Amino acid sequence: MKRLEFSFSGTGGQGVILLGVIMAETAINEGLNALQSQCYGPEARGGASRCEVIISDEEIYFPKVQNPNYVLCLSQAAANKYAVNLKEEAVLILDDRIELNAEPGTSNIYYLPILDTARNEIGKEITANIVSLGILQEITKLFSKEAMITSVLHRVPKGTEAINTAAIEAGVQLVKQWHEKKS
Amino acid sequence: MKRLEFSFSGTGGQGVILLGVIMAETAINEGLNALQSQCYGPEARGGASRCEVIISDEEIYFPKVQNPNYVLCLSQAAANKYAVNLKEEAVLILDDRIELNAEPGTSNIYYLPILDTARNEIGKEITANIVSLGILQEITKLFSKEAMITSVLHRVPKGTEAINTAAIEAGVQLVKQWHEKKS
Amino acid sequence: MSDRSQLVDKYFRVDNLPHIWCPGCSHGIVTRALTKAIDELDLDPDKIVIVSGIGCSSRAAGYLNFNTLHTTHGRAIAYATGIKLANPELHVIVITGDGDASAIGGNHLIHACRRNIDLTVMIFNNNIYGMTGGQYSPTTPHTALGTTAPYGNIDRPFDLVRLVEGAGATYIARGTAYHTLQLTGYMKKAIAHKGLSVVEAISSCPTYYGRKNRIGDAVGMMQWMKDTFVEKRAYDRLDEEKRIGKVPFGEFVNIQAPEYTAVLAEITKRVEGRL
Amino acid sequence: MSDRSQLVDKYFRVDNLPHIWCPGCSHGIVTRALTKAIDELDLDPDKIVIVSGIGCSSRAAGYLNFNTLHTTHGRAIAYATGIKLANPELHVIVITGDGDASAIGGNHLIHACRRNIDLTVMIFNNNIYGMTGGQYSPTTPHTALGTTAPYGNIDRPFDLVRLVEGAGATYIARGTAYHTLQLTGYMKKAIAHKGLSVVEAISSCPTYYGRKNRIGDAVGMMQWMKDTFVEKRAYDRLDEEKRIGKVPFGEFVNIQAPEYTAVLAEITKRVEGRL
Amino acid sequence: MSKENLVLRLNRVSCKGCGICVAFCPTKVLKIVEDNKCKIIDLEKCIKCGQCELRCPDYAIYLEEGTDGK
Amino acid sequence: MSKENLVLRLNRVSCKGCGICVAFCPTKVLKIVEDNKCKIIDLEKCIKCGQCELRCPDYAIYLEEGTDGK
Amino acid sequence: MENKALLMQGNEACVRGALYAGMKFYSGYPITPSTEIAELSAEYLPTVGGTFIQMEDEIAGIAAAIGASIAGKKSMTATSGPGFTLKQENLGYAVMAEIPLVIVDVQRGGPSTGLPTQSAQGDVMQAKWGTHGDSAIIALSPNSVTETFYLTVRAFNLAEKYRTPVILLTDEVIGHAREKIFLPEAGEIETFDRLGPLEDRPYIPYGVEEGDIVPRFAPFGTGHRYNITGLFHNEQGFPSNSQENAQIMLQRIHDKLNGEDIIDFESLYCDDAEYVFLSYGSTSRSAIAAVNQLRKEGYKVGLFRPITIWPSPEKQIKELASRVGEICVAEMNLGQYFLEVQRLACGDTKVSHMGRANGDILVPEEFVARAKEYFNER
Amino acid sequence: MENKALLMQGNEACVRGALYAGMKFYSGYPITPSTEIAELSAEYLPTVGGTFIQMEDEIAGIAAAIGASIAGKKSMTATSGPGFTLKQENLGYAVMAEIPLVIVDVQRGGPSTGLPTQSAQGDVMQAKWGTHGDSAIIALSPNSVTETFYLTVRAFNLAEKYRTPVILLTDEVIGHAREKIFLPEAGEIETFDRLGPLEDRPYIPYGVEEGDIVPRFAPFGTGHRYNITGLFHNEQGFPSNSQENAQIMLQRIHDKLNGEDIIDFESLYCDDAEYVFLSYGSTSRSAIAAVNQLRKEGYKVGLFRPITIWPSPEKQIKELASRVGEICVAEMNLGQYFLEVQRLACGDTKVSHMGRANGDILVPEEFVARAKEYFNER
Ligand SMILES: Cc1ncc(C[n+]2csc(CCOP(=O)(O)OP(=O)(O)O)c2C)c(N)n1
Ligand SMILES: Cc1ncc(C[n+]2csc(CCOP(=O)(O)OP(=O)(O)O)c2C)c(N)n1
Ligand code: SF4
Ligand code: SF4
Ligand code: SF4
Ligand code: SF4
Ligand code: SF4
Ligand code: SF4
Ligand SMILES: [Mg+2]
Ligand SMILES: [Mg+2]
Repeated sequence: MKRLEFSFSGTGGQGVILLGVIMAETAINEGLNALQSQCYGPEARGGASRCEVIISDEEIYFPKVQNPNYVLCLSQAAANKYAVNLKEEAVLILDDRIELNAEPGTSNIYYLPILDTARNEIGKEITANIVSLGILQEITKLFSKEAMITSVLHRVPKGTEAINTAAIEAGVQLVKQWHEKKS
Repeated sequence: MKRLEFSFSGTGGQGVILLGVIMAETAINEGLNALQSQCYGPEARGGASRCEVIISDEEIYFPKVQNPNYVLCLSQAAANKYAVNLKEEAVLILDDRIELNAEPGTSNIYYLPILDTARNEIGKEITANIVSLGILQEITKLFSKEAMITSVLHRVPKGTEAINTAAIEAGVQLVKQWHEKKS
Repeated sequence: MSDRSQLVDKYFRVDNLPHIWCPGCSHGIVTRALTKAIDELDLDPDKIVIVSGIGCSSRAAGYLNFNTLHTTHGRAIAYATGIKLANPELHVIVITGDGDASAIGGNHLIHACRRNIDLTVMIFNNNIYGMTGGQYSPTTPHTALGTTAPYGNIDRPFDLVRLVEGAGATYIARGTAYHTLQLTGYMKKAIAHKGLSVVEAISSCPTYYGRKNRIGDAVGMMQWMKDTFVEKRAYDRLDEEKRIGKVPFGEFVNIQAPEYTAVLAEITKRVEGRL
Repeated sequence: MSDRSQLVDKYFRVDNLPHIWCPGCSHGIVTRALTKAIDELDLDPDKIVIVSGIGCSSRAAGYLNFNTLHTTHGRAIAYATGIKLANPELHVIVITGDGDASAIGGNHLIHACRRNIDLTVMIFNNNIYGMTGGQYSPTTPHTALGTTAPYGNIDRPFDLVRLVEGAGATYIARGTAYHTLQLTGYMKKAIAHKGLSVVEAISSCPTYYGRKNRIGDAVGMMQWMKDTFVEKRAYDRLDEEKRIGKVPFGEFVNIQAPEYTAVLAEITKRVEGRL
Repeated sequence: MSKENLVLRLNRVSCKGCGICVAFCPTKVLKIVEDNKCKIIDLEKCIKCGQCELRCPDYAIYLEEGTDGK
Repeated sequence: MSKENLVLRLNRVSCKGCGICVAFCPTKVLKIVEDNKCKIIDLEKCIKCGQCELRCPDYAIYLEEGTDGK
Repeated sequence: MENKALLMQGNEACVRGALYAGMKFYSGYPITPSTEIAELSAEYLPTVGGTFIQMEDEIAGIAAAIGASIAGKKSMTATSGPGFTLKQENLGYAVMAEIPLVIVDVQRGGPSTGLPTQSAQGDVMQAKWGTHGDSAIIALSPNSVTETFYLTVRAFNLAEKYRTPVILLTDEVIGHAREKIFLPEAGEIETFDRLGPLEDRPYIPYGVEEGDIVPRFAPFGTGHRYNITGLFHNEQGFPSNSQENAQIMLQRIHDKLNGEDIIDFESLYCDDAEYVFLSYGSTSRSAIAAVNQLRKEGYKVGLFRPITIWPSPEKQIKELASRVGEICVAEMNLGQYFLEVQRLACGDTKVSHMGRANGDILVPEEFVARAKEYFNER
Repeated sequence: MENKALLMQGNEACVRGALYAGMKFYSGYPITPSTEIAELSAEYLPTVGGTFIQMEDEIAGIAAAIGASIAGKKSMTATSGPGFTLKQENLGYAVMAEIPLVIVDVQRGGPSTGLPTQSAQGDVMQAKWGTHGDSAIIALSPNSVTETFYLTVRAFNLAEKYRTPVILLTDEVIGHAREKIFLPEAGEIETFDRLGPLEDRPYIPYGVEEGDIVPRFAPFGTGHRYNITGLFHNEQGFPSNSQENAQIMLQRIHDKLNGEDIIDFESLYCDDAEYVFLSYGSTSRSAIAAVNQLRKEGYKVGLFRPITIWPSPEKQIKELASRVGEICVAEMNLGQYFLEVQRLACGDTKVSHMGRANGDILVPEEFVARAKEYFNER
């Protein structure tokens, strides 16, 4: 498996960092290499926050994401900043409240009701990151749903297993529905 | 005039530094070059204190005294430390209370009642440094007594002119008496 | 028509807004209270200098439309001392956090108090290091949680009012972001005071303090201020028992003593031209 | 037969004597008083650590026959904090000067007080920087002369007792080199106290303070202590007027509060082996 | 300054939705709505006390002299 | 420890001649002499109060158990 | 600790390494991007009977750590640029008084408050020259999470073995990245404890036995009452103004860092390389990526990576300079280690620099372009 | 000041130079052997309407001085080793925020508390590298009382002209020696005042006009309300995380110190010398004595003395290296400027070192012996 780069962004409280950590951890559990990092900045207080993941079956040397293969944005501010200058093959996943203000560079775009699903279907907006994980699972098919769930349960508080599992499932479904709608 | 090196030492309160400063200042007033410095150290609190003067009509480069031509010690501790390893031609001037515990290296030694003169004749022990200045004047004949007095009066508090002038004179006399005794 | 209030338009660098503070961070409230105090005193903005250190609170400097100096962590008061001495006609106001003022900057704080130099020190006390993500500060209550106090804070906190009193400050008040009007009042008196004045402005960091310590979010923290802080005179009237869990706010010290730059000016007048 | 008293033989490194202090410097008196206090408490010298900073006073460490640490200027208390935390069974005594403790070291002083960590801080206060030759210190009286205060000191001095009280010290006393017996008594109580104790020992620097300020030589300065310092209870009984020019000495604070290393030990016990 | 001439203004761009104004408005004029920002929901009730302005960390809500085009 | 057994000792090598012991000896036992150091000049008067020992900055004067060979 | 692959942040690996090496004391003051080291020390230390304390500032942070080391505990403090600067005075004290200690500097953008959340390698020269006087220091620079773990262990070992402060000079990229790591079992890698006094002779705190160069250490409270000072001191630890003594003492402190086991480096394809990148820390990862790619394309490039930054691998760099066409020093600063390499290359080969100090990490493409330029112009 | 020969101490000459240059503010903390600078500033400043303040520590000392400079006063602070270390964080701030300031370091024996009353040249590298991040600095080193006066004036001039802190790096020997000096009349030598904002355009605190490299300075309180920060900032002085901006800003701060008038040096008999001593500060006086003697004896020796230590006189040293048989760097340390000279010589000539760090000044005899050895072995 050649190097894959991911960029996850949103606002401070949306848990995109945990999303990246779980993604990387899943990769490692699956015997791959992974590197997760994030952009810090005073703007993190309220502004856009971004997390990067690199996954590869080779050694990962260069530790930064330059040309992400998958870009997921959960907030408008994040999209304004990070959903630009993507490479043509990149897959862009956006919460459906977001309006793109600039050409993203790719046309592989998913508009999915991530926040709504988390809030209304799962009942907790903070599960948006886990919903996203389900989405990524279904889109990338890098790891099995089970592998993802195992990693998630390892990182989330006891007692939240059910809703987190549901969140993953919901994410998977969002992608399926999107594909259905498209096809 | 070639480079002449002086070493003046005593205990903290004896004013050997002022002695050096006045010596250097006289040299400068007389158109020569001079450099004065002192050894600092925690021992200065109570222990031996030393002041160095270099006088020359050429530029003074190396700023330290290595082989003093004239060595004056006002206290036993000072003599123990500084009246040793002198060069043969050096002139050593000691308060007469001092007993040499080691070979000084020179045999040109003056034992003079400097402190006694200051205390009893001038009436103030702290004038020992000015008495010493008179001694140096008479021994070295580098500068005139008047030049020395001018420099002294420039550095001492108003109102002490008379006793300081007397101190210089007393120093001159000590040397004269010593020579008389010797001859 | 701007979409800012007149006060904000007048004293803030509106181009730099929105500020970087988190939603509900009280630092914004306290900063506004300060501009209000300055406005009511009708001071010449060109003669106002704001000096801050490093911290979320210290970022206030960049938003205020005066002569503003954002220095190094803990050293604002020392910089301010130089400015005031160099030009005593300036109103020098220090904006600092609990960490900036009382942890790394504690020494400069007490020495400014000792000297009674005419600076106004506004401590935005949110009981935590906000900027670096929630480590306990010298004002974090004993047993409270912080990222470096995972088992509860071992330290006893400073009572900043007592500290600066012991060090010699001549005007001392404590206000809160909830009791905004009173806070503005103390700030006014502090700025007008000749000598070293300290206003401890109880602020809040919902992001790193409130949630972790189950006091709640922005609203919860304001509610906590409302519930916890009692005006000094009222507090003094409470019985011992009812005081538990309450903290007084108000004016604690307001005395006159020779001010540093004034004493210095006198001596300078005495010796000027002497050499 | 040695030519030192038993006390000196027992607690001093006699090979290093005579010490470097000037004739009549009170630091020697205060240092002896400390050994007397230790002797009366009958402590194991192997378990005593003396930590000092830099200054004439801080040179005391080198003369005392314990575990002695001569650190950097102002930082003795911070070093001492590490030692005490690493081995709470040690008696850690800090010897520091007025400059070392309250100028450059002021921050560590107040924070140790805040934490109430079990250290004993002995401040040899001679109201001047002796080691560097007589510059004014944070305890030099207003208008007194120093080499950096040629026109009289502009600064207001700290009242060290009030400062450390404001910072939270739980045992505070002031003694003088003249009132040696009482001083030893405070030192004993301070060392025995569990928590942060401060003894301000009024010392003297005849070389750089006494003469310059026309208080006199060694004897004059002892006389000044005798005349100026009044036992606290006696002082409290004086009328306002008679207090002028007098300074109280005695015990100012002696309270119990949770001690830092004890609190820490409890938490450690609670979580040890958890991970 | 008479309260008559005061108008309540809300700059929703600046609002970060902290909810402080909502919580401490004595007459429940305000609400945090779907977009996580404050909204004036019952202007009639506003007594122009200014509490919201005093405590808005983002200077998003304030009273201003003028007439409101509501 | 009874005062009977105490002897006053002076180590003149250590003495720096500060004069403190002299000034505060209640019975004028001591004096600074020519060499600028302390000397016991009137031992008879000594009441063995120990004031000198307490305040000698150089630990040069002290009381010790023993008999004095004076 | 189980021996399975973990995802771990660089700063956490540092704390885990410290605990592995026997750290029992941490004192510091928070600063981005090192703060996680404090936070995790606060969490872990009490669980192993150790002590964490947050001090009032960085100066107190290092002072307390030195104090704890004197009382016998393996100690660490961590910081970043501004805090590293504040620690320098007492770092010099630890050098002078020969106190084992580990200081971590997670570098961020400077000078001054600079770019607190971005990465840099701007404290490389400061690590060596930051304190006044002729100090002597060891500094190690990891380029991955795993290496952060191992170099932290090594830092403790060297500190204890040579009675000296050791700097772990990492950076924001490595400190904050999460990567795969396998932690070693207890006992799997060596840890070193300082040598105590010999029983059969009197303890001379700063004396060394024939053939030794490092004095033995008796922690305070163990019955050897001696003096420690930052003044020049004699073998007994007492202040001395003797110039002869000063000469011997300071020279020994410098000489002990000639220890053969101190130098560590990685050499990649250097054997037959014509063009060599010299790079360390996070930047070296871009270099490795580039070198691998260039080799695939047939270019004779290599990478020399000092792991022990100070003392610098003088011999190796000189040897390299004697036989390659160019050494390009790549670092996230305006030219620091570059100067050292220039000095060592001594005109034997061209030494060039590639770097910047604006928070922007060097990318492999830049390395590739640089090397190709060399080969094209040849 | 009357124009006659005076006997003056180096530290006093520094204060007199500062006053000549227009110093109006001094804040510091006493430390041997720099204390006389504070003491004399305390005495003189109020007599010229200036301000002296003794702060609570060295950190506050430099901070207050920067504050005063921001408020428009020419400011100075003085210290020695340990204090110099403590000042480094705020020294970096002054570099970053571009605040004119003179910092005097009267060097003493280090590391740590070291040998407080003895001389050394151990802070030479620290002067350049003591603060974190890629800082840029000017440091000047006088070798006599007279030169102390003139270089202090020059330090103020350069500080104001380039909006930067300037270090006067002197040492105990020069600081404490009293020598003959003739003070210049007022107006006899140039003094430079910082340039204020241009009247005809809006003030951009960190913007430079076409062709300029130093931004103009509006003191606080003069009606230009702007922001100063130690974070990377844009032209308006506001914090900026932009990497492009950071690049431009920091590069300009470094580039401005390429000013032609910054480098200063003395070259003695270097024209035809085969063997050259490179020495500065007090040590160079021994070198001059030795070189004069050696020349009398017919040896082709020379002395190169950097007066501007940092930035180093690169061009001149390189040129020298290209034509002499050996450069012997003589300094009171274990080899600091030596490294810089080695680097610059770039293998063109042998660079050797002569030095120690035990308080013992190098004597002319040592220089003579060293040179003769060279000529004998040739
Ligand atoms: C010398 C130095 N040490 C540490 C830091 C990191 N730091 C920045 S702000 C801060 C604490 C801020 O806390 P506080 O002053 O209470 O302000 P708040 O963010 O809570 O408003 C710290 C530790 C720094 N910038 N510089
Ligand atoms: C960092 C640092 N700053 C300054 C000094 C110089 N210095 C040494 S001791 C001292 C003051 C000592 O005064 P104090 O603590 O009152 O002790 P005293 O000598 O009066 O007993 C100073 C300023 C130093 N050694 N280190
Ligand atoms: S971290 Fe805390 S103090 Fe900082 S802006 Fe956010 S809420 Fe305010
Ligand atoms: S200088 Fe003062 S404090 Fe220092 S030893 Fe002398 S008398 Fe004592
Ligand atoms: S002015 Fe008063 S009543 Fe009106 S919205 Fe604000 S808080 Fe509510
Ligand atoms: S207080 Fe201000 S920021 Fe908070 S919800 Fe109300 S208007 Fe919005
Ligand atoms: S013991 Fe008392 S009486 Fe005797 S000499 Fe000493 S002070 Fe005087
Ligand atoms: S007190 Fe001690 S040092 Fe002073 S004179 Fe008496 S014996 Fe001598
Ligand atoms: Mg805070
Ligand atoms: Mg003192």
